[in-house]
Amino acid sequence: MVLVNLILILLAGGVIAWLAERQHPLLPRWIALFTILFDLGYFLVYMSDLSWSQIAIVPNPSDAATWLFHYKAEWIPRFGISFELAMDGLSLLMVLLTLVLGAVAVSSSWTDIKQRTGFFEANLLWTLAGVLGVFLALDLFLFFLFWEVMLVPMYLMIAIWGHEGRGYASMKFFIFTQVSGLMMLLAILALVMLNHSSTGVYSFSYFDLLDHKVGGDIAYYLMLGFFVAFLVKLPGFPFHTWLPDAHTQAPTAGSVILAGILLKTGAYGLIRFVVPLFPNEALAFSPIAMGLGVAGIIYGAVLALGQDDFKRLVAYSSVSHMGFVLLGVFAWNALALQGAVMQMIAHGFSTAALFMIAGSLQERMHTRDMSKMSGLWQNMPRMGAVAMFFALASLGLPGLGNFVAEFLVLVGLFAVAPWVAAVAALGLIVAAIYSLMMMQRAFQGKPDEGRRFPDYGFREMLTMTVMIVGLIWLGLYPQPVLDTAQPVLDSLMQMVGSVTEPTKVAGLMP
Amino acid sequence: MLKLLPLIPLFPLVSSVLLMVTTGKMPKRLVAILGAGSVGLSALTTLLVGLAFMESGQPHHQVLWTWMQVGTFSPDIAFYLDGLTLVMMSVITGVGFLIHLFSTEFMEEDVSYSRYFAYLNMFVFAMLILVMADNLLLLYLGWEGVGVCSYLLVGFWYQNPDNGLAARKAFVVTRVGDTAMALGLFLLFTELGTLDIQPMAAAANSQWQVGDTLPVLACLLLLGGAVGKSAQLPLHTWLPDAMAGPTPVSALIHAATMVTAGVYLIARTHELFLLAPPAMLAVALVGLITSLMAAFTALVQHDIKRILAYSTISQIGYMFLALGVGAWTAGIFHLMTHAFFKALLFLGAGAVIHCLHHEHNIFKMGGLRTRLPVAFWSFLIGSAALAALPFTSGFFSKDMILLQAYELPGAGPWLWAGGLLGALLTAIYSFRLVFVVFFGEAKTEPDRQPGLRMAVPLTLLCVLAIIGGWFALPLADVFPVAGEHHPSHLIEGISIAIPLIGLVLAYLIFLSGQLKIDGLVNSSLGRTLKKFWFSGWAMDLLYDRLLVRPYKGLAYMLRGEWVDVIYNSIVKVCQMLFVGLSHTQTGRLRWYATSMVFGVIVVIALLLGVI
Amino acid sequence: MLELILFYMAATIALVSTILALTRVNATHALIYLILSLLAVAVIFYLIGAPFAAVLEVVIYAGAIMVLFVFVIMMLNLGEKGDRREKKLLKPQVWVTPVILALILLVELVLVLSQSAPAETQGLISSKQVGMTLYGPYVLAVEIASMLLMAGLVGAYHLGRRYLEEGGGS
Amino acid sequence: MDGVSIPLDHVLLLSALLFICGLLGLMMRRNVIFILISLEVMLNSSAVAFVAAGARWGQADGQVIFMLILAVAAAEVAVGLGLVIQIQRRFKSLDMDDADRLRG
Repeated sequence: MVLVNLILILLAGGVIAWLAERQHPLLPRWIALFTILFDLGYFLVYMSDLSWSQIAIVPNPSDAATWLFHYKAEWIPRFGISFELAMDGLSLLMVLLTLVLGAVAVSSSWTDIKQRTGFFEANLLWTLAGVLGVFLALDLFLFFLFWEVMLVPMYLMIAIWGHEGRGYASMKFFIFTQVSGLMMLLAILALVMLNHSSTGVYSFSYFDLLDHKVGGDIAYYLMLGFFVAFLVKLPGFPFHTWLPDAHTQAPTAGSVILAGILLKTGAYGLIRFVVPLFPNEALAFSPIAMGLGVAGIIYGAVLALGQDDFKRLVAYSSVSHMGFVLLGVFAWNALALQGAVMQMIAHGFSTAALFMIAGSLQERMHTRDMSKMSGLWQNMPRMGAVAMFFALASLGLPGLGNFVAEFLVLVGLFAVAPWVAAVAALGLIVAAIYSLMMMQRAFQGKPDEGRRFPDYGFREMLTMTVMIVGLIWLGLYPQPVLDTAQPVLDSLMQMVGSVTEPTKVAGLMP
Repeated sequence: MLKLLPLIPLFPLVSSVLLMVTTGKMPKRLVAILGAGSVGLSALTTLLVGLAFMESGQPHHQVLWTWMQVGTFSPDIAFYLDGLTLVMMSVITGVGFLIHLFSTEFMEEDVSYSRYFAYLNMFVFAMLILVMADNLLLLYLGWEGVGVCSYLLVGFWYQNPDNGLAARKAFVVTRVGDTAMALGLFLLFTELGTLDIQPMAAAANSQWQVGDTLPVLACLLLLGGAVGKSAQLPLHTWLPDAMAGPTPVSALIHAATMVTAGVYLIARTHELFLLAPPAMLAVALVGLITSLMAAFTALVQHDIKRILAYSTISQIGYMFLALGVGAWTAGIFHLMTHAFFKALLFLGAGAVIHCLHHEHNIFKMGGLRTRLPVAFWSFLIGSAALAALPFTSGFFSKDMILLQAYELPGAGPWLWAGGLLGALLTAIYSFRLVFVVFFGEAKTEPDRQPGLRMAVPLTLLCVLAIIGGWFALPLADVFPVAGEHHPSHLIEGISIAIPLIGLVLAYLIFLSGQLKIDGLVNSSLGRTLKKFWFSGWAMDLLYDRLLVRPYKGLAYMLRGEWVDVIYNSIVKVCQMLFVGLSHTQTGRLRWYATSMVFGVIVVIALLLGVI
Repeated sequence: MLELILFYMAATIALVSTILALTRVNATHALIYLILSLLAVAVIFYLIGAPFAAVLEVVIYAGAIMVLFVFVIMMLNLGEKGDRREKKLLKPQVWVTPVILALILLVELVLVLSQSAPAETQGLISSKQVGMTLYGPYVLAVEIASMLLMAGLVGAYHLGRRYLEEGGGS
Repeated sequence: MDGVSIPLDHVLLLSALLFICGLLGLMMRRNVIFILISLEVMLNSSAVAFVAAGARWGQADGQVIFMLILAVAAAEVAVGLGLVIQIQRRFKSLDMDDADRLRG
């Protein structure tokens, strides 16, 4: 019931925030913040009952009792659809990330939303609820439902409170996600039908579907259906083009949630569904997936350098970073998988912070165009220092979370496909180029003496401090995170262990 | 006492964080005390730890915590102390402290005083981590950390975009090397299963034979990292530009410590390199070629700091040469003496620049011998050591390198000869600097004299630059013992004579003017060569044309996102279909009726076909 | 035999008068031909054994519905001008496509018809039978038809009322 | 009166011919009154087919459907003529091509 409450609290908070706008336009943001923090507190209280030994149990994917939390209620029994939520180490990390970044997102749009504040916060909370649902749902029908639930409020956030080109951006975002979501729905339905024809019962349950794996050519196409949906969300090359537009036009909180959390649902889906449900097919597909990952890393980095728009630059850097996740998942290696999980979390922090900086600049200067900025450090040293920190995090400075992630991915990948790893490592160089270029263009150079902007205040510094401390912690002592994810990944490795004999990966070896 | 080891990097870290958090609100006096004092404390602690280490004689290993552990991959945050580490730590904290002290006066008038010390302390911290690291991953942390601090300090005066460019160049070029090194780390971990340096060396010795391909590959990748950080060919182009930073920074980072990290890395992993003779040869050749190229370039530069920068590249080339021929101790020895005299030279240059309205061009200086005596004596002693005049510290270390290079079977004499040419050039350009700047007629008047906080470090470094050659380094347990060498007196004599010849040549050309080289210089070949050398052998141009511009062009070309063309064309097709189909909606009843009839005909025809 | 002759005559009249009705310029003339066609169809109904249908055809179709047409045409008061205009619209090029299509359709229909086994109409179906069927299995259809008529009534009233309120035709 | 002698095919053929006449009228005429007349012809022709089919099987269903067709025709004419009046008022013409507001 904990898991259901986690989602319900956010949904209810959204409704209350919406209604509260009538009392006072500034009330909703307090309600939103309170709701998220309450949700976080509620979750932590329940989590504190868990011991490390409990977390360390390798969850058996087909035995719900080995999961940390599990909740199941009948929904549409005729078609085997149930309201089934469960949590293991991976989803635990994702839920924590969602709630923390949710609070950060509320803080990041503290002042810049002036119209229809109640509805805005409501959409924000509903998106978070949808994301939580995605991270927790283990019924494929329910998963798809939440997949859509998180999409619509996000669309509204971009379409209503976005910047100048919001119509195009929000529509593009919606269509990309929707079309890919439909492919996933088709794949889900086909999977259930195949399962029905072999076992005689309809079931959308993850556990049932895991037990009866589909084989043959059809499985490959089903895998592709899932893969495309998650790749679009990730976003992976060449389905990333919605991201720069959506990010650029979204309000700050929207960007934070989009970059920090929503993208992770794609990565989560890959780990949770694509690989366990279709291990053989995913393995056969992994050279292509790795190719897409590397292409994303390099392509995103090259395009990031070419941008004038601060937010677009950060958006392309996201494309580049998420390429590492794709590599990590498809490297079929425990180290690389851990790296992918780390990257999901670290990237959530670093990119969210960069988007917040972009938002602050937009709020102060009313432009995101870096050719109109120069020497902002002079006026806003605190913001400059914070930006420098996150730029360094984004280029993978050792000691910060992103480095741990990228290093683990690459070191794991190197054992499998050294040449792919070598090309992907070029991403480290090009990341340095665009990150530093961003700092140069916005914060360094000749300051414009005529204009003065307020530096970061207490609220902003507090939010940023949370993220900075988080990244340093991830960079220097990532062990708790690794330990939490380890059992899940172990079980994943066991699951695919039967198919990853060295001979099959031989094509990738030198 | 050895347990105090973690305190050494902790002092500068704490100081740096404090300075960052207070964001310039601290009074300058306190900043100076905190900034320089923390490094001073580190130096003292190093002394204590060093004494304790000398007593025990055993390498000391200290684990703080496990950094991350995934399967067998479990690097620790752990320190390793042996003779090599101790030498490096002493140089970093000792020279570092002197330079911090110098900076407190040099940077007095800067508005970002506390930011400067925050960065500088952070650098000391990162550098200490680099040398103290027990495993290559932690070393990599320090490695990148010093790179970032170097970036921040080169671009310290960020208002000038040129400084920003230099800083970015420094970071990106070294990052190229770093990435090669990261690949080396991947390879080593994949093959040997650990990144802890000592077990790794043991594993390498048991798994690999001399002459195997893998160690060569791994060593070449590590060498890639080393040439990046240590500004060797082909990644040396960032160092001259990095002189855009404050002069004490150049002294600390770009002369004494960070740029020698590559030397340290190779020395630290020497057991791997011993398994890979081709890689060793590559190290030696890179060192020699770099050293000669940089020396030629230094001959024709105008900017006082650029001359010193090229000289640094050249001297590190010597260290690489030493490592390449297996003269590990000599290489580290030269690293240390170089740290002393090059820091001295840079600080001397800093003093000159400081007192001369930030003038960098040596041909606008002159006659400063009497006007800035402290700077003059620093420069004189520093140049003497740099040129390896007998009985200075540089003489001992360079002599050792050249002799051991000569001993190398096969290519030895050639390497030695190249080294001698380099030594000659070194003597010429270093005394060219001294003669042009401090002798002759005055062109610019100094507006002040260096104060006490500048003079004291200079004096101390002068002393070190002279007596540094008599230090005995505790490296015997670290490196394999070099064979006894018995150089002939002729070889030794030539080694001593060459710098003196260079000194005399420089005197004749630049001071007395008795040796006329105008004709040579002004000939078309001379001019071309001068231009070529002045541009640093046109390497910048080459990279600009070959890499920078194509990459920028690519980014600019792609910025419009060509992938979107695919999706836009889908949209276009839909729109075309829409427009086309909307034409069928004529609003005419007859047209609709006719189309319906047509449809009925088709349907019936189909049915008939089926029936 | 007589029935057969009568049938072919009636069929010919129905066809010819329909064609004439559809090619007239004057609406009133067309209506007269249409009524003639309907009457001929009524004869056919009678001949194939559906006297009740024949009666309804005469009374409701030819009687009520056609009268409605006539009223409206009179109300619109089209006159000579309308005829001239109508004539212009019947140009040959308007004919070509529809005629071709219609011919193809006809061929198809004939093909379809030719595929069914030959059969003949049989026996008389009394009005009682019709009534029993109508209010037996088809009672629901009757209800629906009544609703349809109601809707038609309301619709016609609505459309016509606005016309009357606004002061009649041109 | 024994209707045995009339072949069903011929009645159906008549129905088809009438239907096609109606269709031609629909396709060729622009005058809305003639369009309505064409519709009547088509409805009538289908009624013929129904009645004939009913007669073929000796069932009353054909005539029942005929009556339903009558009802439809009546309703259609009522509304259709109402529309004719509106069209005349609005466009001052009975030409359907003038009422092409539905054009895409």
